[in-house]
Amino acid sequence: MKAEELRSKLQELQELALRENIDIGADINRLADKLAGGDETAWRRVELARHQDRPTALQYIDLMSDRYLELHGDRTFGDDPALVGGIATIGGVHFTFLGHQKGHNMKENLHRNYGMAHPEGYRKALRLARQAERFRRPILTIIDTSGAFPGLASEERGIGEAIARNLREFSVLRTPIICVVVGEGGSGGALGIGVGDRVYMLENSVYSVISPEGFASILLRDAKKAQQAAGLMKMTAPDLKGFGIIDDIIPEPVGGAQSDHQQIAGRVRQTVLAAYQELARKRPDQLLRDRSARLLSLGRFTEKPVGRQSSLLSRLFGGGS
Amino acid sequence: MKAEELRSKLQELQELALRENIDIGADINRLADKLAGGDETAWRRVELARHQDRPTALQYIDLMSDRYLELHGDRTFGDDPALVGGIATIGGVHFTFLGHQKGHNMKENLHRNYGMAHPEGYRKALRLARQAERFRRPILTIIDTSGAFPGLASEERGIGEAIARNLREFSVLRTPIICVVVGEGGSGGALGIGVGDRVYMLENSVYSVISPEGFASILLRDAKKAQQAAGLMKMTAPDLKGFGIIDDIIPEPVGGAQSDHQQIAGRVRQTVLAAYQELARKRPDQLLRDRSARLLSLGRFTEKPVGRQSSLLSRLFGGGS
Amino acid sequence: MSPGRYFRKVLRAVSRDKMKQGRRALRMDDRRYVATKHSCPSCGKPVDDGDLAVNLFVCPHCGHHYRISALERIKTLMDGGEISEFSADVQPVNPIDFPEYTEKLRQAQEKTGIDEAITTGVGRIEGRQAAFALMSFKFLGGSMGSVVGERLARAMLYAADQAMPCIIFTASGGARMQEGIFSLMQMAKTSHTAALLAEAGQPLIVVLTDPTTGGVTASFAMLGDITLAEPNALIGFAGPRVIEGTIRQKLPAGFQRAEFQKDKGFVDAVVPRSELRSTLAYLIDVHSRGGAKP
Amino acid sequence: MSPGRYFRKVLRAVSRDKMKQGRRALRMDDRRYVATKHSCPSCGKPVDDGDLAVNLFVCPHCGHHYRISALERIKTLMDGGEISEFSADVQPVNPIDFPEYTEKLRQAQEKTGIDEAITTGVGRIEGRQAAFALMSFKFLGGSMGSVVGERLARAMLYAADQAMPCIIFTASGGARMQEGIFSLMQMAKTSHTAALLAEAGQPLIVVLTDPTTGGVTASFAMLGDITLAEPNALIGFAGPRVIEGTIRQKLPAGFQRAEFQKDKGFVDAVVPRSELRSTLAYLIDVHSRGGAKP
Ligand SMILES: [Zn+2]
Ligand SMILES: [Zn+2]
Repeated sequence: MKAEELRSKLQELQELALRENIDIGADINRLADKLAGGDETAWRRVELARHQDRPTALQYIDLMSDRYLELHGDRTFGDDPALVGGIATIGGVHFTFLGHQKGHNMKENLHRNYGMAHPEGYRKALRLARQAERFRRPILTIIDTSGAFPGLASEERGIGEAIARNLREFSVLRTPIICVVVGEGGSGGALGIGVGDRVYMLENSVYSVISPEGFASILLRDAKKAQQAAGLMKMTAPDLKGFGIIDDIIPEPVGGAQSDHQQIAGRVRQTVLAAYQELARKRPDQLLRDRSARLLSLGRFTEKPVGRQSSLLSRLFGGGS
Repeated sequence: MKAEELRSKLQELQELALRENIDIGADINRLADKLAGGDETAWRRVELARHQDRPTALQYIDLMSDRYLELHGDRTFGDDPALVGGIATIGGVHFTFLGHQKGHNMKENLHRNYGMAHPEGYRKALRLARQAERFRRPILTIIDTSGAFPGLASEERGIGEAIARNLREFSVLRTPIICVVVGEGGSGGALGIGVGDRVYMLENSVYSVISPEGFASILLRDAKKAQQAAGLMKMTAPDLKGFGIIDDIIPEPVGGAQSDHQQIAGRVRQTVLAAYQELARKRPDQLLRDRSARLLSLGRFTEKPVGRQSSLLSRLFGGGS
Repeated sequence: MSPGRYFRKVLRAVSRDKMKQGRRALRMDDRRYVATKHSCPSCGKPVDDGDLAVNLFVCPHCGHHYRISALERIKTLMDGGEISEFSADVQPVNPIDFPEYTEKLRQAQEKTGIDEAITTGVGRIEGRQAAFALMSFKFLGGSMGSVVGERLARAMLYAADQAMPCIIFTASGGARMQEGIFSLMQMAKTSHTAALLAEAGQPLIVVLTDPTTGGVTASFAMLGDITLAEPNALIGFAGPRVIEGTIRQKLPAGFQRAEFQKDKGFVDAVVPRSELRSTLAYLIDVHSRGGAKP
Repeated sequence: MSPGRYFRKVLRAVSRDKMKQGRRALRMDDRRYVATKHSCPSCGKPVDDGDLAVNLFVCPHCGHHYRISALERIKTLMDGGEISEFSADVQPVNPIDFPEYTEKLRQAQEKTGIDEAITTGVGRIEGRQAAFALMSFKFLGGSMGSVVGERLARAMLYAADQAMPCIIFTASGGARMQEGIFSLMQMAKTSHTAALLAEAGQPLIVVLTDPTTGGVTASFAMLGDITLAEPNALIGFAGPRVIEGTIRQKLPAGFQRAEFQKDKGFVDAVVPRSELRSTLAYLIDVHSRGGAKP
């Protein structure tokens, strides 16, 4: 009850700040988190991440770039509207962009299959990523999917193979790769364009091995316990930052990214360009070595005789996670 | 009439030679050619090249190799039974083999689509060829198709793109490629696994830009003039040897390859191993330079001011064709 | 694809070749366009020949993109309406002694006012330089023989050597059958030079125009790093009639058209003629100096 | 794929690691196989437990390939029925503090007699050496968590460093969800080591066994240079029930089975267990010493 009251006050404050154009969004969101507590916070973010007014991949590209050209097709089977790609010039830098594309309404979502890609989407992504490598363009990926499409055709054409090949190839592409989770980072479908040198999450985005609903139905044996699952899964941006899986969190405007497309696109643009400046300074071998270290360090386990947590990384590069 | 009589005499001679196991096949065939004259010779060879008892690709592999393993699939869409591939150990050398696969009867041909491949066949070939390059296996291709399949699905999945990509990639693969036209070498469908360092034709095989029937219907405006077309097109092994397009002709047993599978497979094996020994001595850069020269030299034209036939090749490598 | 350094020698040799290639400025003789009227082949409405040229050979009523020759393409696409042509000396012979081929070539040259099914040279779009290869369907159906292959090969190698993109406009019914096996082999030759261009780090940009079929589709036409197409262009390996012969039924509407090929994954973008200059200029920019500089 | 030379450092480091990895001989305790009978889960006919082990865990009546654990695989596949195990010290923790996960792990270890869903080591087949990674479906559904990822990564890097093939037998329901985002990230980690193995010129040979689904299918399982499958093995990304939930109808018979996946282009060959040793031995031979010597 008390939480409910506080939240309504916060809502008023947010609206006021929005009207007066005062940027207190991140603070308000943090405050809201504290008031809400674990599961509820996580679930609120799941809902925001899925908000149908959030900017989509192509909107980000349009808002961020001076000019862009969408490129189509996997050169084998088809063109997947759920996973878009092309060339975008952002701050004078030519990027190859890739992104899951959702719609804002039923009609768009039917065309975009709710951002759930088929194998040809991932194969288009790989084609364009290799092209980027060949012409030394950095790659920007915009992640926003509940997962790869789990349908008949998707399986028949090897959705597993398509994602797997991307994971392998992106891990050794000789060009900087910057990934931004802008909404839902769902499972292998998200990771299929999610291997890179820098990974960012928007403040209210989520990233997880399975949807909270799927998690609930399998591990909690009750699909309706999704809210509880969201908390247990540790899928919010602060969770992943804490785990060392992502590099940083991009704060959203008051109320969430949907409330000010221009502003959030500007912040993403700034983050991406800053990351690119950093990565562009590295020689390709160094870039790959660092990416390799990042990937080899993923995972938490123990090595019994030594009695401490350890990973390949610590022995390889002298670092540790 | 006189030709008819002579031919029947020749037939008797051939059968005798076969019974007595005397190898006079090549001589008899040459004699038959001389007696028959242009068009008729060419057409006789078209018929022999299409003979349904000729050994198929997998039969050649089986007869030539100590052990082999067929490998399936393009890792994208499907497995094409009309274009087979795998690993074969021939004379102690591990080859990657590729070949158009026809059947000997209606049932087999339905399964094999009469050796007319779909895009996934060419994509399987490219996958295996790249694997060969990675593991430094030489490649042996066995060409035997009237052409790529001209159907709806084949077009939808980009048969043109599939062949084109093979032409480009095979032209720069860092491993020796040996091609043998064993029956029909039909159009782009044949060429799709026909770019290599050595190209051989069996004595009674043919190789052409289009089938004689297609040629007749388009250029002679009468599909029934296929026999005449076969002569005009200059599609026999001696024609192509004369043009400098192929390296050598592998003589067939008396009556044609179908009359002694063991013998013709032995000759192909011998030719392939000898070619491999030669190519294996070249450093990869030399191999590629020679293949490049071969490809750049294809074509006949004039350069007016100089008043002589010329090609890129002559200016590039000091050679000429 | 890693052919190593062997291709350097190829490029150096072509570079030498360039010195004596006898380049010449090539532009269309505008006098052929007199103000007569005809019916648009798509919508049937009356169109003025003079207006058509001004309108990029696009029907002002229905947007139908007319098939145009290399000369018309040069006029409507290139800065100054001209290119500096090379390989003009490369001329056809009759390699398999095909009956009447020589005569047929002479007639085609007379009728069309161009010398072969392809025209190559260096030109500029919005100030950006590239090597161009422009096919003309009206010259023996845009068929690919030895001259088409050699000119294409030289254009790609020139672009590789001079570090500029190569932009090809396709329009072809397929192989030049009168050149027999030599016409088939041009597929291998042009695909190989596409590999050499890639090795040199320069982009191949292909613009598919109506119609592009046969051996051209199964070689360089499908090897673009970027593949554009004009609206409604027919693009396929087997022609529609051949396929109908195979399947014994009519093809669905739109089959093998540019928009269909985009859906099937083989075309990056369908670009109307009015946006071609701007799109190509952007693509040349994007691929200049090996990519990004902040 | 050309990651350059950066991976040398990785390999050198792993090589050092190998020295202290505490390898141990691992073989199955045969005493568990007492001569009791059960009904074959496929044909229902009575099968003797002892006979089954001798018959490679294939039903003598119907040819049904039983799901087997790493220990049973070692017994039936490897020379001497043993491998020299490495990475045994790598043990699971509870990275996202998931309720009861630690307890669940302990129970699984007790129940199955193996310590994790994967077992790795060096072994021989017909005298040929390779690095092996063998998954056990009965250990928490063969789910991939941090330990599975790390052991796989080390096996592949070891093979790369020691110049031998890496052979993986898959069997998994997918990600170890109790490890949250860490389980997802094992897909990236293992796919990356597959790239490093490829860079080192050593083959990855994958044998898909029943069932292989989820994150394992969307990573190393589909990255074999050679991909074999046991007859009738279920292989897919989404499980059958998930797909049925999506399409709201029953799946066709044979969907996602090994033979289906071969037809769809994702499996090189379906190999019965009785031919596995001979086939793998040939494949190790073929890929030895960087290929052909006349
Ligand atoms: Zn019109
Ligand atoms: Zn049974």
